[in-house]
Amino acid sequence: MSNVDLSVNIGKLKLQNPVMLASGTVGYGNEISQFTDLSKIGAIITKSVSLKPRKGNPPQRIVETSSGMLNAIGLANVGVEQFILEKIPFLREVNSTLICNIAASSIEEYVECLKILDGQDIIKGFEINVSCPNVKEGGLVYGNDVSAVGKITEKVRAVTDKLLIIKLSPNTAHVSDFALVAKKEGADAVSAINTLVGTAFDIYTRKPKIKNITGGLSGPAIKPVALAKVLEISRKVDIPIIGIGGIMNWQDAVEFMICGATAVQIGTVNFINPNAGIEIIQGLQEYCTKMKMQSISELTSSYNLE
Amino acid sequence: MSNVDLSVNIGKLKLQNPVMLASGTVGYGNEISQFTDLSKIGAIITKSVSLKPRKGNPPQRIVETSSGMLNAIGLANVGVEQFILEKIPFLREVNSTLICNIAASSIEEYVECLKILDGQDIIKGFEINVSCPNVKEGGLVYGNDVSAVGKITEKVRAVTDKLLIIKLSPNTAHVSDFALVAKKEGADAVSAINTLVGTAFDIYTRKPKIKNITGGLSGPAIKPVALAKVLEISRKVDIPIIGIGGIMNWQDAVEFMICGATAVQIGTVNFINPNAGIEIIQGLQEYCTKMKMQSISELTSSYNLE
Amino acid sequence: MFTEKAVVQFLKPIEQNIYLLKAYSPKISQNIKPGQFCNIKVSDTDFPLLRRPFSICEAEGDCVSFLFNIHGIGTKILSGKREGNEINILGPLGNGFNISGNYDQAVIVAGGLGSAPFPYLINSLDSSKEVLSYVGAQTKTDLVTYKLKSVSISTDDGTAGFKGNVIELLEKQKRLFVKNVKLFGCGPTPMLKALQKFSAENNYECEISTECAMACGFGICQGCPIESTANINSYKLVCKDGPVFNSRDIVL
Amino acid sequence: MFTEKAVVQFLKPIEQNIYLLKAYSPKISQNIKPGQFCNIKVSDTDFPLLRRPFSICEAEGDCVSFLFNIHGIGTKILSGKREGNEINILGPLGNGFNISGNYDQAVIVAGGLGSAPFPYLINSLDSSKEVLSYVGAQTKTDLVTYKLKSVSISTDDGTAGFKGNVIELLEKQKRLFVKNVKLFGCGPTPMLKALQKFSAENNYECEISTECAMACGFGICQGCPIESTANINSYKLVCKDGPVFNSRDIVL
Ligand SMILES: Cc1cc2nc3c(=O)[nH]c(=O)nc-3n(C[C@H](O)[C@H](O)[C@H](O)COP(=O)(O)OP(=O)(O)OC[C@H]3O[C@@H](n4cnc5c(N)ncnc54)[C@H](O)[C@@H]3O)c2cc1C
Ligand SMILES: Cc1cc2nc3c(=O)[nH]c(=O)nc-3n(C[C@H](O)[C@H](O)[C@H](O)COP(=O)(O)OP(=O)(O)OC[C@H]3O[C@@H](n4cnc5c(N)ncnc54)[C@H](O)[C@@H]3O)c2cc1C
Ligand SMILES: Cc1cc2nc3c(=O)[nH]c(=O)nc-3n(C[C@H](O)[C@H](O)[C@H](O)COP(=O)(O)O)c2cc1C
Ligand SMILES: Cc1cc2nc3c(=O)[nH]c(=O)nc-3n(C[C@H](O)[C@H](O)[C@H](O)COP(=O)(O)O)c2cc1C
Ligand code: FES
Ligand code: FES
Repeated sequence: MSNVDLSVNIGKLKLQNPVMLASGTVGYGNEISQFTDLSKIGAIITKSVSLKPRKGNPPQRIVETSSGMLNAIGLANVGVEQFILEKIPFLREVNSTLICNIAASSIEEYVECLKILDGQDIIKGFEINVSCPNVKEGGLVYGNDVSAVGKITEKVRAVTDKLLIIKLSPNTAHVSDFALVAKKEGADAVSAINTLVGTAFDIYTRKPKIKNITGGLSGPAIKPVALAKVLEISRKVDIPIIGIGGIMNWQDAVEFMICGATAVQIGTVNFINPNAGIEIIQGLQEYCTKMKMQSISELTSSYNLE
Repeated sequence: MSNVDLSVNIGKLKLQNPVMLASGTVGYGNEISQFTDLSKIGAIITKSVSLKPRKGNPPQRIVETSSGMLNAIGLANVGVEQFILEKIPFLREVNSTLICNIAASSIEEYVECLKILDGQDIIKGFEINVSCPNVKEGGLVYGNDVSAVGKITEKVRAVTDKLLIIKLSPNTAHVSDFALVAKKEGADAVSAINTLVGTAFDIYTRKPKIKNITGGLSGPAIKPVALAKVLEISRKVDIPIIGIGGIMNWQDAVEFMICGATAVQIGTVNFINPNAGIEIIQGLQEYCTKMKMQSISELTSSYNLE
Repeated sequence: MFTEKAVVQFLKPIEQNIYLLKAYSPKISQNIKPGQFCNIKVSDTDFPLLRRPFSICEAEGDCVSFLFNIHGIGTKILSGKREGNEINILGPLGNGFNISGNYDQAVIVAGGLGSAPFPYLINSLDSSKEVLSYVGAQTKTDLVTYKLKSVSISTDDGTAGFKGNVIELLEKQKRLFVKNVKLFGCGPTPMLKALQKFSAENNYECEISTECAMACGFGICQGCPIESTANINSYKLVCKDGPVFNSRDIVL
Repeated sequence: MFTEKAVVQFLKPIEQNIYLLKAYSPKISQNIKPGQFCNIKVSDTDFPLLRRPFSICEAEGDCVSFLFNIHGIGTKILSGKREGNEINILGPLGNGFNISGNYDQAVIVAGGLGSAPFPYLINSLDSSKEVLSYVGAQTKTDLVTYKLKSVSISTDDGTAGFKGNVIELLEKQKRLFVKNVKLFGCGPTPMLKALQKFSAENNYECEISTECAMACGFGICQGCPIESTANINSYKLVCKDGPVFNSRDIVL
């Protein structure tokens, strides 16, 4: 055993390590727990939960692209009530830090969801999804509008003292403007990035390959874009950043931390290697040992731009 | 020989086929002409030319990513004067349709360049690069600002009657706003997309892999994003679109045309297969024959969204 | 469910363009049931990114076999594997066929590569059950009858067997079916739809194995919804609740 | 310049981790000169996306050979090629060594895999010229002396030959050099810098082969700039104006 300190602090929450499983790529923990030891993961972010159950988009929902994939799940989820009844009991057993991701079609709905969930002691924080590209209402309509993101942050901040993370969209010109307003309105951290809007068409039927027409692009294809967004926020705004986008291995995780991330989330890779989180944590540990670092938090924003 | 009509019209310019070679990926034609028959290509777009010569960015300028590459060439070019003296004579010999791409750091510089070049009969049109992510002045500063793009379009339109194409940046929330203003101010067409801002870091030195820190992402990784931008413009603005981004083969070209492109440009693929343009033209011809199309222009915006 | 690095034992073409791949994968082999599937990573790079789902075709001792054709890049890469190469297999996945129960006759209905799951199914049935196999394809060269029993054939173009689709063939032959027959179907969606209708009209027990694009294969991405008859307010997942469903339970 | 689908004749390790790949590529073989290079597509998918540049190591009859080590994913895939596999080669690229001229002694200076271009160079020299080879590496197992002549060795850690770097070794041995010697260098940039200084101080003719990241390899992407001494207002391109330069002409 090495004695590198892998723990990181995001706002008032201390995580045992900086590797989280991203919203929508880990369900509510039960299936993936057959492949990986969730108690060793930094944190689990739930699939976006909304006030009422959502059926989600009709098939086809996913399509592979070069080193990436498009998805338009459409925030299919069981709704807050069922979430509490059916999903929380298992997540309690898992003994991992739980962060609940919230999606909504109106500011009121965000607030309502948070009020219902805030009393759940197992939920250690909230990630507010203002950036889903795959639903008509809410989602990107908010994610592209600085004042809407400010308003949402302000209102949800008022109803919870728990860790509050705003999940930012990459489909904007200046992601740092959104990070800045989130900080101003009291968010503890931002996560970046959600998926990029993309599409794919069948050249014989001329129909979109995804029923929703467009979907969100994730996976290694988007890593350079995600890294640039994290670096932009890091250089302009003083707020903890959770880096997301195309992380496949520990090297990618290190790259995000160097560019400014305090912690990272892994998404698409879970589909391919459901034990990736644990492998990344091991890799980070070995890297820190090799680089003679006491604590992994030294990595954050340690970029050398000369 | 089949009798499919591959020709397309962009504004008042008729191209023998819809396949163009993208700016910055074909130099000024001489090197690539050893691998491919440029006279058979729809059009060649020159590397961005600026008023004065530019040395470009110091090395390292490029780095490979998953199914993509980052570049930060920094608009290295010989300047308009040398361009006319040294490059135009060869381009004249090639007997291909020539479109000159212009980059500048101020509106005056765009206008100045166009004035100098407009008299060159071999130049059949101009593509205005308002979207280069790799230079400090001009480039994205304009590309992200709807009113600046409107102003530039207005001013350059005033000095040329030739085909005027505005090349749009994908690094914005709503690319169609930019297409709309370009149309309003008299552009004949828009091309979409230029590269996405991205970066990559060395995890041992913690330095950016590209000296310029960020670069522009191109190649198949960005195809889904580029397609979605073309589709967005096509659904919202009535202007000819030239589709660009990650096209590797004729199937990709067809996909762009279905999503709204009148013609396409190929960039990164030229580095890997310098004869790709000709192969794509052949593929388009066979596709049209198979699909019993008289004219390839039937493909444009033929998407079936039900 | 496991991920297992499996060593390829052999890859051989069993028909023009159709391959059988056998790999050493003891954990999966010992736990997998007919109708379940595996999600295979065909390369160890980011390209192609996602795993590819394949039905279990045979599970013998410590080895599993898959039957596939070249469809796109993933199956092309897979078809280039040689003895000794490694592939990463994730499985067993999904719910397989319910082979126990009170029926005397098992009727296999397969379209094209839909034959893939049936060698293992047939092998797993208790010997008292009679097996009849109906295999359809567009044309003769697409027929896959590998290790099926009592095979009747149909082709759309009439190049082999009955001219027409496999459900039309079933219709003509249903006089051979005993009362407590059970149908097991796998193939393209239009075939499955017709089979669903056929079994409903004749009141036959019928299980069908469905297909759709998948990312994870085990329930975490929600990428594989299928409409269920029981609840119109939520989808079932092909990978987790299927791929085999009772034909009454889903809307195709 | 051509693109040629070349069939691999063999791939063999010549040292631990160092491979020689020979491919049938008649057009390129018959047109390539020592010091030129080829840009090789190691897979026929989008991954890895770009070609990989390799110096010509030997050109015999209709075949070309390349010497390489496993660096990252591209060279790893290349090292998995077998007889009969196809690779796509683009070449000949760049300017090679100027081997004609009035010198009596050719001194090869190679660091690590910098030895790659020299078998072909040595083979192409007219026989009147004496050849001395100086090969350096960090440690013994990194030394590459394949088909070099009159080899002297240095290692940084002293595990073989002179302990120190190869330029320090040159310095000690320069008494062996005739007056109209010509140096040919290839290796890591720090070595080339030291060689540049050494040849300037001693007023030796010296050509060096440089390396940098490349996209196209033939002058269309502007991805491979190198500072020249002649004109500070523009860069030269490693792929087109190099990779071999007179050591006086560039700033490393
Ligand atoms: C439960 C299940 C069992 C299957 N069993 C078999 C089998 O035993 N033998 C066999 O040959 N095929 C089987 N398939 C289909 C097989 O998964 C596809 O043929 C394969 O994924 C195609 O991959 P590709 O890279 O060659 O094609 P591409 O077209 O390049 O694939 C691109 C993407 O589309 C997906 N895709 C393409 N076609 C299908 C399809 N028909 N079903 C699901 N995803 C698809 C791929 O997974 C990939 O993400 C099964 C599919 C499922 C869902
Ligand atoms: C003119 C020239 C001649 C060369 N000759 C040889 C040779 O004979 N034998 C040999 O083993 N190597 C040679 N190299 C280096 C060789 O090109 C790299 O080792 C190879 O590209 C690494 O690819 P990879 O995918 O294994 O590594 P990765 O690190 O995965 O490659 C990632 C990217 O970086 C680029 N890259 C990485 N290292 C280098 C490098 N040192 N130089 C240029 N690009 C690099 C790759 O081309 C690729 O785009 C030469 C390079 C040049 C420019
Ligand atoms: C299938 C799928 C479903 C997703 N669902 C959600 C979601 O419900 N809420 C959310 O905030 N992000 C969602 N995301 C986005 C991911 O959390 C993550 O931001 C994105 O995939 C980029 O990371 P990656 O490249 O590692 O996958 C989803 C992503 C995928 C691929
Ligand atoms: C090396 C390189 C240099 C480029 N230089 C220019 C340029 O000078 N002007 C310009 O408008 N676009 C430039 N581009 C952008 C391309 O024209 C094109 O928009 C982009 O690469 C996306 O297409 P692709 O994915 O087919 O490469 C450059 C792209 C690359 C890769
Ligand atoms: S494929 Fe991921 S949930 Fe079914
Ligand atoms: S590598 Fe493209 S110009 Fe040199």
